[in-house]
Amino acid sequence: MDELRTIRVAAITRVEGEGGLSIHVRDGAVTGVELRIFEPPRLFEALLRGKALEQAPDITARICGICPVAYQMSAVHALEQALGITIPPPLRPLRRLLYCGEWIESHTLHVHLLHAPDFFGCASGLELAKSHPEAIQRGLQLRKLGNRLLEVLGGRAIHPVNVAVGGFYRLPRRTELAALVDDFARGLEAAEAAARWVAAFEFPDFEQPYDFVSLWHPDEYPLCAGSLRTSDGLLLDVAEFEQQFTERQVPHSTALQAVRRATGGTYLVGPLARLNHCRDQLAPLARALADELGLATPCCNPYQGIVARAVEVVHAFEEALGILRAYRPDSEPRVRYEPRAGRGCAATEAPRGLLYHSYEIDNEGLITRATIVPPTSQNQARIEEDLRHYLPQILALPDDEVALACERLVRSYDPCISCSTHFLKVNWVRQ
Amino acid sequence: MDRTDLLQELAALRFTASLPAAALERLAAVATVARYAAGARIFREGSTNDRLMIIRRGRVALDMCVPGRGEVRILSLAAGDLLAWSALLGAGRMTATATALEETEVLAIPAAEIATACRDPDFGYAWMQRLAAALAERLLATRLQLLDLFADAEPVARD
Amino acid sequence: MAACPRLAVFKFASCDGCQLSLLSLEDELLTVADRLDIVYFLEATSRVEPGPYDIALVEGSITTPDDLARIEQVRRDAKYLVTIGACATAGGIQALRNWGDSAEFLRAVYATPSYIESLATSTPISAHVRVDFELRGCPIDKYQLLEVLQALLAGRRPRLPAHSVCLDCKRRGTVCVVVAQGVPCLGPVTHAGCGAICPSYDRGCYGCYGPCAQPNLASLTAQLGANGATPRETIVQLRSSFNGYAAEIRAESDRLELPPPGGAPHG
Amino acid sequence: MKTAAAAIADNPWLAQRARIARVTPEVPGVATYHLRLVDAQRHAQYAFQPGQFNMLYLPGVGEVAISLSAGAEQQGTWDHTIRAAGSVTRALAQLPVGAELGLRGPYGAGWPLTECAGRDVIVVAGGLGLAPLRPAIHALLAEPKRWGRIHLLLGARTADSLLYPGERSAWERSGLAAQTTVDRATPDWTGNVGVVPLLVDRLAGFDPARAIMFICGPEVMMRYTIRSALKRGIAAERIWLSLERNMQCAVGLCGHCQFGPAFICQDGPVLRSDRIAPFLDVEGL
Amino acid sequence: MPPADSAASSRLPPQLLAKEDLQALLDALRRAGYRVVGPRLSQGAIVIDELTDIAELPRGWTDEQVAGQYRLQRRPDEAYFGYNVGPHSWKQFLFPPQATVAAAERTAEGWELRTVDDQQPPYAFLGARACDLAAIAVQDRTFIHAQYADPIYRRRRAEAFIVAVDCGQAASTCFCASMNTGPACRQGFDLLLTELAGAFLFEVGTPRGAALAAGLPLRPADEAALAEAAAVRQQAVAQVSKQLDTTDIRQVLLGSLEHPRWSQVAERCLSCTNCTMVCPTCFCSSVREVGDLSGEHVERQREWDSCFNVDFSYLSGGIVRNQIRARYRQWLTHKLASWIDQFDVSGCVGCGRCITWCPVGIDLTEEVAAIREEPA
Repeated sequence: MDELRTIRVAAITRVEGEGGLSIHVRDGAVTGVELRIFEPPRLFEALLRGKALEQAPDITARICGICPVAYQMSAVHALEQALGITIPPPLRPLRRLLYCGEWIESHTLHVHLLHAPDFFGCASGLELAKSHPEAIQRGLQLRKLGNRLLEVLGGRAIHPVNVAVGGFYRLPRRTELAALVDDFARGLEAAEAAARWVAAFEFPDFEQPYDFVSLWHPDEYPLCAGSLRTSDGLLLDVAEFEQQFTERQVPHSTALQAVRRATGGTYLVGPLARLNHCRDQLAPLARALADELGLATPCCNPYQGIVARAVEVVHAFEEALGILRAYRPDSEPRVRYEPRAGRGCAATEAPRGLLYHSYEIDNEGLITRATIVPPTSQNQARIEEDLRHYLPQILALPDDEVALACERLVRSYDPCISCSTHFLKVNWVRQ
Repeated sequence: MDRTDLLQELAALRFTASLPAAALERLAAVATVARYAAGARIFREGSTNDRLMIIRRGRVALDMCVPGRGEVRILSLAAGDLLAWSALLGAGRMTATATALEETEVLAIPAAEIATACRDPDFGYAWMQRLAAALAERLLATRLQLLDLFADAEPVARD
Repeated sequence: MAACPRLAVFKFASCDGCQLSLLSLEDELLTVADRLDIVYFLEATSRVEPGPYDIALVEGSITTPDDLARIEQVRRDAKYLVTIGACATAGGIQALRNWGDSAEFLRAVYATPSYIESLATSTPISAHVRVDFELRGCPIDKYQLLEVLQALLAGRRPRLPAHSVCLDCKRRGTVCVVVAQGVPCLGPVTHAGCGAICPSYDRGCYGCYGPCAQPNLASLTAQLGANGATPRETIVQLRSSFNGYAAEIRAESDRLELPPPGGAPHG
Repeated sequence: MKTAAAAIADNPWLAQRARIARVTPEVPGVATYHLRLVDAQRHAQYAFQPGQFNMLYLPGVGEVAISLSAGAEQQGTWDHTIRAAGSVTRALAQLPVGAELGLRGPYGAGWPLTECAGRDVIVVAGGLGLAPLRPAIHALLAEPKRWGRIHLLLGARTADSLLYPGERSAWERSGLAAQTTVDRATPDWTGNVGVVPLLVDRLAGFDPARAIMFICGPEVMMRYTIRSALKRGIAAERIWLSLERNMQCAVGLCGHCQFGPAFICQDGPVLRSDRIAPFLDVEGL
Repeated sequence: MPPADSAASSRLPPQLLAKEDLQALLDALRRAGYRVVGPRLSQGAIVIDELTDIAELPRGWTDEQVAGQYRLQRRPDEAYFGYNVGPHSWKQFLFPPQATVAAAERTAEGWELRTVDDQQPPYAFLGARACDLAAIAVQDRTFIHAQYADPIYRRRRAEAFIVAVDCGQAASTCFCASMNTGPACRQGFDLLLTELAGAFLFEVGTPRGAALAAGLPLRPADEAALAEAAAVRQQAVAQVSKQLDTTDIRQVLLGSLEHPRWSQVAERCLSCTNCTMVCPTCFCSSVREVGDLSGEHVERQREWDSCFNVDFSYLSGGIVRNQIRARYRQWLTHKLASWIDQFDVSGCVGCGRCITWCPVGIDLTEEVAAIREEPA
């Protein structure tokens, strides 16, 4: 007798918000997995047309409240390329510093409040705080430091105001950054402790032969710059992104899914991809910690993304401390430019992975075309594929346990859609 | 009441006090006193009435009939107030019902007499000025009532 | 209000930044969770309970047919409905579509627009249901959110000033960027609440908090024009922003007969 | 950090602890809060002029300026008659007897009782405006020989919002001539209908040349009461009114209660009409 | 009111302080326990902020001010004080923009109510101008009047040490002469500097000033120095071009409350509060109740507020001054007219800040002139 099961998760976007999941099972075999992202479309690429290029950092920040800096960074780098300008060298570390703030803020949120509860059977970080107050308090305080850095350098933590095409609106005063040093030194220690806590979690045994994609830079852990690196050994200029990767639309999602153009194959971006490709570029303490924690590379267990995130938090504190200590405001805050027609693209490493922006501007500096490929839409197809591989292991379980297990797997990617950050409603429909 | 007393009284009542002596004399000549017991109806809304009144003693309530709500009290009047001024207009149809709230005395003046007297420009001017002032006061009081002044009144309290 | 009031957080079209503000109350978060029973907050907890709710925080604007039904249910379930942020309060950045051809917008983004269910407009929550309190900002200020929650807990009206950003600039000692640097700034007509961040970073206010009480937009736009500002830099910015759909700004852009803010290049 | 006594003299921001000893419901939405200062000595030493106000403070909610409506000689407490209208007054209405609040005061200028000597005194009140006048009435009735006749003209929206009904009869027995009027009459109301200025228009039994008038009520009512009083021949210098503005500091430091040339908290709330009346007619001042 | 504390009779004869010894003055003040605040460059303007080194002064800079516009410019010389008043005033130190005035703590019985002591160390103001001194005197009347005093202001004011500087120039927005407050400093300072080409003319205004001066490397001023100082001061007098006719100004303004000019200025006025914020005498404030979530601990925080705010005139019946017209009129008539009723002095010292820092360049002297010209 045919047994038809449809597991439906009611609510995920191109960018961030609410998504759902549908699983179709026939005769004990998975016939379909749809990560359904129906976050209302907000049509940013269309809205950007006709806008002054200077507005792009502020507008694209609004794609995501959790990783606005990533959007601002990809936007300004792409637009600076289109304008043919280079920011003064002293500003590079400041942009990395801002990005460190966001990594800390975003990663610690996911690690402590959103993902860790899964390892303790808790509904939320707030509930976990009752049994593990020190760990959660430590996480909140780490996150607060990330937010403080964003506030000092960016004006505020969510949708910072200080990022400008060509640099910054105002450079921080030396005292403003120096005031953070002691707290960041303590934060670094706390971040190491947090990583040790996380590494001790029990991880389900599930590995996949991922095609990891991330930026790679010979001299630094990738944030704002680098070449595109894939697991099959390609090292490409970011300008080739659109030749190598393509977005396809599927009927069950308002988000577009990205695949390798040549093979149609899925790929994975994010902390695991970065760590696997760029372990050598980690700051010394972070790298030593990765060794100490026995984090194997390549690491192909998606559940261990949480450890990769925790190690990246340590890296972000370590790198931030170095920049905070060395900072001297001895540059103009930004490069002046005259608008000119051009096109430019850039990718930076959002907390959740590679974020690609490309723009065309006219000679008045108005945007005529914008393309934005966020990390979650790149991971979406890969997540569906993982679920297809994972489901056979658990199909014997009751429906609600299957749903929960799927949710946990989805959450481990830290997809930038609010529901999947902690909840996927799975609807089982027995046919 | 004899005419001298009436004259004195008219000179003391608020509505008529400011009229010139000659005008007061004309009024005194035609005014009569009417008395109403407490609760007595002086006139009814919609009825015609040919006498204008000035309250000399007591209190009078004005009510209007509102379908579905019955009689609603609009205003109360007291000594010195003008009453039934609609008598001067058109058919003298009353716009409210007047009831004596306590034992009440009015000076009643036939509207026709006033109309005749008003042909004398001196009397007419003095009379109309007085009447306009009284009606303006009445209108102002009505507006203040409309404002529902005391709805949220509080002495010094603010927060 | 109940001993431990039930708090729900809902999301419509938005970036999540405003509800994130609640989680960003690092020092107060656990206390908030003690004082309020968080029974629906998809971003933070797997606990999902149906209404009624004492307080519903609503983020995001209404952009899909499904949203229309959902917000009415939220209203029915909520004793106090508080909108958080510019999307929920004024339609958000996505309201720029309201001037454009939304079908064309969809075609610009999606290869197969027929897969997408979307309304032609992005509208604030108050255009659909009664709202008890509107918290401004893109994003909201977390301490203002705390004040709103505290006020509701205490049974009083939240105390949030409706004055211009200028006052906050001066309180923090920031020099006026308009006067000293000739930088266009929407501060004089923008609702306070952010703490006057932008001018302290040497840039003009770009209006995240929407219009202040009784904004004199006509005088400001005249002043921006007199200073030789081009529409690209200034006047259009008023509307092509997160609160462009706010009534006062719509009225002023209509008065100036500005071209539509979004849509085809070169408007 | 200073606590209690030493700081009071030199810090106007310091409130004293007070406790709600009793609550007397008055008319709908209005109650009199009988307050006792927690420090017994301070309670005994407290003194005020009729017409002055206190700042009542509910920590976490805020402060509100409320005129005293009776002194301790009445019931042993310092009384405030309050309508639950704003955040503070509504929160106050929720407090149980025995609850604590803060109190600063008394502040401002009160009714000029010394000016009443030998004069007919006409007290005109609208709505809750009777509350700040009540201590003045108490004072007047305590020494009837010092003054001429004492009239009270009281208006309210409805009969059941005429304040202090029982007490008014007692006042009348002590020689006060009271008249009341309402805006809206219920069927059982046989008294006057109409606004308070009409009562002033009709008032008999006083000598305009030597009468003095105290007015408290909504601003519009006061404006037209003054107009009627002037028409009746009472000189502007003998018409006093109690004004309300949004008082915050209560001691002339915060600027909130500016009104023309006056600070209502300090120069007022009781002001002489010749000084202030011209400004009452200016819209938006 | 404290009496003017520096009548000419108590002044010592003028002396000279070498330019390079300005640091000695700063050091002496700091040694005496003062937190020295004075002019510094920041955000495109000369603001007032903490000073630890004379090198932080905007030496060689000046400003150009017109209605609605302020621009820094280089001076041809290296003068330390060659500029006019900027966007800040000393008010921010004596009457801080934000302060906690009281606190409450819930106890078992009820509430512990207390005040909060101001912890600020004493200030020394370096570079106050004549109009600034006048403004401080005006605020003294507001905050330290007979019956009540603001504790924060009273303490800070009593402790503040004032080093004034005489103006050698004037901006187009200055009208101190009309208000009889400057440009020369006459009283209200502990020390007074007049910047000459090669030195500062150094004058002592109070015994406290004399005590501080005692440790400084001063030398007697010669006739040439005195003449040069007089010329410097005369140059400022000559440059004050703006005027405000104060004749019967109280009657003129309070008699023109329905003047059509109020509606005209309301079309331009943004009601943004900038004029009141930069005004060195505006003193309006509001108190906010700031509690923690538990409701156990509450602070009462006072913040600068403004009569231009809609909420400022809130009364339970509604907003009293619900139009920009009414709010502008309130500000101007209070400043120039009813201030006199309340404090026996004008609320305006002619510093011109409200003119420069109005984003749309509204000039109160023009408004007064227009009202005078056509009495309503």
